[in-house]
Amino acid sequence: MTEEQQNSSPQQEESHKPDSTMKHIVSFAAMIVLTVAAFYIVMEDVVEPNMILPLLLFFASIQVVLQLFTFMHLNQKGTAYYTIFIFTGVIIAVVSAVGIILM
Amino acid sequence: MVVVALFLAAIVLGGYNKNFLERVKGSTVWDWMTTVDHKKIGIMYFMSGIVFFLIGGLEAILIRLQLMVPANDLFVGDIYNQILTMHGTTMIFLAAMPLLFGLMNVIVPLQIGARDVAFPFLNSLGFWFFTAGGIILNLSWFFGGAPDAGWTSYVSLALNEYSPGPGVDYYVLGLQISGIGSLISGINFLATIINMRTPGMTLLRMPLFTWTTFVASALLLFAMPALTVGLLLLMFDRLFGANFFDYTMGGSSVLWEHLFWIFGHPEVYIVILPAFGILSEIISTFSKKRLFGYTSMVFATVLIGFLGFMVWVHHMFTVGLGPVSNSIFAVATMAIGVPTGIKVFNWLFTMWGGEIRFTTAMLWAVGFIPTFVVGGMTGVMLAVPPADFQYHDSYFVVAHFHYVLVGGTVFGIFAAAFYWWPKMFGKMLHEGLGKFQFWTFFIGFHLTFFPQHFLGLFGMPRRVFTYQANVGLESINMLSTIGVIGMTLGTLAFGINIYRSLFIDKTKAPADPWNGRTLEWAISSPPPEYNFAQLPLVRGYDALWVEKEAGKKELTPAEPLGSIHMPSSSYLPLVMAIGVFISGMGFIARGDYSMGIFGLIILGIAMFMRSFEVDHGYHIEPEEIEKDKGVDA
Amino acid sequence: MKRRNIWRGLFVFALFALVLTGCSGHESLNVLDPSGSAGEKQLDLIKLSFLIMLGVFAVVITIYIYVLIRFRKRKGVDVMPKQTHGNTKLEIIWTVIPIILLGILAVPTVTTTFDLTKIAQDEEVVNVKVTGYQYWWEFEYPELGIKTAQELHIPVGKKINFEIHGKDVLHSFWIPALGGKVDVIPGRVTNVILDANKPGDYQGKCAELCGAGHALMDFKVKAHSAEDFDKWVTQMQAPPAELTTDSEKRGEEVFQQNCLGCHAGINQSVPGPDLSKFGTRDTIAGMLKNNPENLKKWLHDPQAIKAGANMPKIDYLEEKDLDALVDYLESRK
Amino acid sequence: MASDAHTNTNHASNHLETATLEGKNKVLGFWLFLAAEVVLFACLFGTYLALKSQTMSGPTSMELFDLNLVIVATALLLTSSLTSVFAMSAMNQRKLKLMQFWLGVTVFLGLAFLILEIYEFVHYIHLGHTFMSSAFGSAFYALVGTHGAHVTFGIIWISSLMIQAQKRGINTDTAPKLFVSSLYWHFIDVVWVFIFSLVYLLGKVG
Ligand code: HEA
Ligand code: HEA
Ligand SMILES: [Cu+2]
Repeated sequence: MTEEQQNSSPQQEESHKPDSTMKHIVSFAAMIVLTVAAFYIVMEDVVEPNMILPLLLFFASIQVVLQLFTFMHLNQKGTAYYTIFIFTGVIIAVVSAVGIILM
Repeated sequence: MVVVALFLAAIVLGGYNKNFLERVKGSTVWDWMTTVDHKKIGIMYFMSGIVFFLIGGLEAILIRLQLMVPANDLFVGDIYNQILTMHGTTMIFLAAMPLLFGLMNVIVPLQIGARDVAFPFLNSLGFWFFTAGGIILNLSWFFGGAPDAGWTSYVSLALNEYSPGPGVDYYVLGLQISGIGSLISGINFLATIINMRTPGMTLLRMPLFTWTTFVASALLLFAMPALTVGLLLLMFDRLFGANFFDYTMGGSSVLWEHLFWIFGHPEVYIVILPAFGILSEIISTFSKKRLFGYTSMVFATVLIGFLGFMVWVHHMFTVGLGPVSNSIFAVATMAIGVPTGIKVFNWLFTMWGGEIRFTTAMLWAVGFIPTFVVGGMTGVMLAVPPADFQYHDSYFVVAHFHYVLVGGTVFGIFAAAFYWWPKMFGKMLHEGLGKFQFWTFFIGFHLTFFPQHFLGLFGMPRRVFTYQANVGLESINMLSTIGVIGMTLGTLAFGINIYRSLFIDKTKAPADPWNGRTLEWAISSPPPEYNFAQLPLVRGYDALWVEKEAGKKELTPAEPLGSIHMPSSSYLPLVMAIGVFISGMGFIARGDYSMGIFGLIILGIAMFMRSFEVDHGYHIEPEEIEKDKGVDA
Repeated sequence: MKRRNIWRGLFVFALFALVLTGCSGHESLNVLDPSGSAGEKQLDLIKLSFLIMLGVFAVVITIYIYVLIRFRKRKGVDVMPKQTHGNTKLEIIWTVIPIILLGILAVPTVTTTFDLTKIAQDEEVVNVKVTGYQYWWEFEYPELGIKTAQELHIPVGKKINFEIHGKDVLHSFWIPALGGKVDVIPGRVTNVILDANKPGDYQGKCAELCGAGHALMDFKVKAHSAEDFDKWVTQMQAPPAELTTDSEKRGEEVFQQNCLGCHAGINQSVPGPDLSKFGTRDTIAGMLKNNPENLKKWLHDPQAIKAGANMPKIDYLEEKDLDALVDYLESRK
Repeated sequence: MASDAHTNTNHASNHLETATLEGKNKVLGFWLFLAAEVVLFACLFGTYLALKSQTMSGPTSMELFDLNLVIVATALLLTSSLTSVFAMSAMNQRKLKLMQFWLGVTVFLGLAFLILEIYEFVHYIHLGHTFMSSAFGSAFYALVGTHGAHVTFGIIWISSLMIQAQKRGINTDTAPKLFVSSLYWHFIDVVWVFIFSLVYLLGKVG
């Protein structure tokens, strides 16, 4: 096919070498930490109430990025289209959801 | 449906045997119903679109008849509301969209030099889902009454309490099912355009129709889910006692408006963008000139698509969301005028310095430009919130959207029909009849809808079945109804034209009747099932024109002649569609929903069968291809 | 080609010009001939946006006509046009000019959008609570203790602050001659500020599809001079007129037996309009001229007059009782 | 694109799922589908957040939600996301048994999550928080229930793919299916992250 990105050359397998397993575990650990942090700020009442929502959204967003780029392999070559479409979707989703909630 | 009926009939008559099965499998009907060939699916989309256009048009005629004179009592109250709801719903979802999908299906793979679409099976599934949904919607006339809450189906009017009949259930389930079909088609087009282009067909060499299909499909992808959610919630409210929209239980009717318009506004661009693409192709071809400002056209298309998601609140200016929201969305809406303007001027300057041939296709394109511009202008006027407080839900809006929907989308579709008919059917449409159709429809159109601007400004709300005498509305309404005669004549001429071309005219269309510029004109009309014997190598924008300028007769192949892999046809999409059809009707019938669940089980089984099926398709060998070529030459 | 397009251009222009000067359309519901300040502001924007659009359209149509005439294929001549790619300068021009034009439109748009929601501090306002029902309107003047239906009375020159409530489905409150509309949304309160600058009768409409009777959900707006308005207020505030004839007395009984369930007028939750001053109204159900004959017709079969109306048919009364009921209602002043 | 497209088992490539054009199409198509799902869930989230205070006379989110339960559910689903990645690694190393093992663990964790969710729903219904009790109830079950339906579908899907893989092995036909099912599973996890953040945690702070 014509598109450069689609021709993922056979030799970029970082994600499946043993050290990529390591990477997965590290990012998993990060997700656990973020999750725990989210629960912590809510259950333990350590931050100002109006900071909770922004923080929750922040933690969740990092988790999403981790999932997308490590577990779902968007960090690899040949995924430009996936990334473009997912993030366009995210922008539209955010605009729509915020619209619905605020109005 | 026909096949199922045939089966049943055969069983009843005791004639069910192997022989019969063989005969059915060999029949043309079976061939079409199980086909995964994008060209055949395209033709089926197009033809069902025409049928639904006639039904929607008939409903329009009834609307205009009722409104011809004040205090008319032809269709009063609920009946009128049913007609108007079905008119809008049918025209948008069952006429405009499938007509465009049909064209996209046939043409886009050819334009990008592909043998097939990315998901032939899903393509067929999308078509049959759409058909199932369309049939469900129209069955409402015969079983319990059509939906009557407008094509926007605003709650709480659409809730059980105020629409107790099954009408709105038909709307909810019919649209849900055909909507899933559209979403599937959208994904198919996107994947096809991304993955299936022939060597050399880079993104910035794609014809504009392909580009607009791409962007429109992306809009489908992101807009359809909002409708899906809206319809799901409405179904929960109506069938399962949920309270999303019932304010006495904390629900909100504004929520429905948001969900509907988050879908609804992109939807109008879904139906206009492909028309823009069609226009770009036709104007360029019949001006014998390269499209002016190709890159900015592409850019404008993408921008319109993106902005399309940021403006939905302009349908809700009168909801009282406050001046801040209204202002933001007003400015965003106006902004869309800029990329659209870029398109209009690029068309004009494509013709500038060209050699314009007024074929029927070109006439439609030429008629499109001023008509659509008027519609766009009234659009910008509507985008001014204080002024919209006056226009909203008046006939001014009706005039606006018919100028863009009929003057834009429908004119574009007619243009495309004349332009691509030879490629789709291997026959030509009659130019004289076509010109007759153009002039009657064009004049009738303006006569009908231009005066409606004034109806609105003189205080006539839309969706009313009657109006008062002596307040200055009679003569305008009469004029508006008279115009429909023109459109009816034109449509009838089109019907005759189709009949003539398919059943009477025996001459075959040449491969390239219009001195075309893009790849679809490089192969025979209609194309063989594998499209291209050898995938072409594309060496520039207007791929065929580039070769013509280089003095070549044929495209440069990008691969040696070899055996071609084809997907095998499948009856499963049809079975799945029958499953959802039964399910939809079951839920509409309410009761214990056993039929609804039964339908879903059919769907589930078919999905399993598909998942476990090992389908390697089949191959067409070079010898056969050579033979085809021989016949054609 | 040529002739038609020129003619169409002219036609468009002539018609719009005609209309903008307010030559046609009925004054009681003409958006182009407003009788209130909100409507005037809105008309200004309509005119401004229309003029800008007309300018753009003129440019487009000029190029269009020129191109179609100048570059059409001539018989026997076969030229190969130059395959131009584009022209950056031109493309910038037709990107920038529309942006500027839209800017010119956007500024007054935004200011007016905010203006329309404002009332000056020292301005005297009349508050009216509007409630939309399938398919009729209720108007309540909380400060004046008046409640009426189908007919809205307002004083000329004062801002009227409408507070709009809904009980069943969406409606939209629209008085074309006074200004733009606002939706009636059950569960939310919406607002619109209008005024009339000259006395007269205007038409009100429901502008949001609300069911079978939507087309007939009209109401009347009567703008009075200050004195006339005060007169009307006094009349409305006065206790109902005495019953004078026997027939009226009998009518009251009939009313109490048959109609009170819905038309109690006091109880909020009942679905019918308040009829305690029915005799003062110009219209029945907002659409029929108010006279005994029409009233009988209405009572006999409301749905024949207003499709989908929720009032039951009062066709079971004896002729005498019906007449009495009509007498009673018409005497409610 | 010619005949070799679907039979080509390019052993040099470890990316079995995109080794053929069909595979590439499938993965691309599935990403597109996920992009649509993003908007779908956004609308459900919007609906929920717009209606969450409309509890009528029923219990509020503050009174209802039990965070300990949510912690367990979250742990289950997050872990299953990891095991699903392991399964894909195994697949790309052509280790059928290992892959089946990890897929099995994934399905098992998914099932456990589902059971927990059903338990939670039953509990709420006893407290008077039902689909029909208020707009809040409707919106809550619509959002969390749609997620639950996705989990259910994922479990069925992955299980049936395990059967296929057992029968036919790992090849260019089964690999793309397995791969997209794992994408789906990760997506479900992503949605859950927002559910526990915006529904449960936010529901606790009011
Ligand atoms: C094909 C369908 C289609 C298209 C393309 C459009 C295009 C536009 N529409 Fe329209 N619209 C509808 C279909 C469509 N609409 C429908 C169906 C409804 C009613 C739904 C219902 O309620 O039932 C509706 C309703 C509608 C409303 C709500 C009215 C109301 O209910 O109160 C508004 C308000 O802003 C609006 C605005 C616009 C604008 C600004 C554009 C713009 O995209 C137009 C852009 C085009 C131009 C501006 C012309 C060309 C440009 C130039 C020549 C350059 C120079 C221009 C400038 C300087 C401005 N539309
Ligand atoms: C693509 C979309 C589309 C198209 C093409 C049309 C086409 C037409 N529409 Fe449409 N219309 C809508 C979309 C469309 N409309 C929508 C969305 C609404 C809003 C609905 C709502 O408010 O909810 C609407 C509403 C609407 C109204 C307002 C109703 C109201 O508010 O009360 C009117 C009134 O004049 C009208 C008229 C027409 C006419 C005369 C045509 C003509 O152009 C039609 C021309 C076609 C024909 C004349 C067909 C000819 C038929 C035959 C030749 C024979 C048929 C025979 C058989 C079936 C066997 N339409
Ligand atoms: Cu819009």
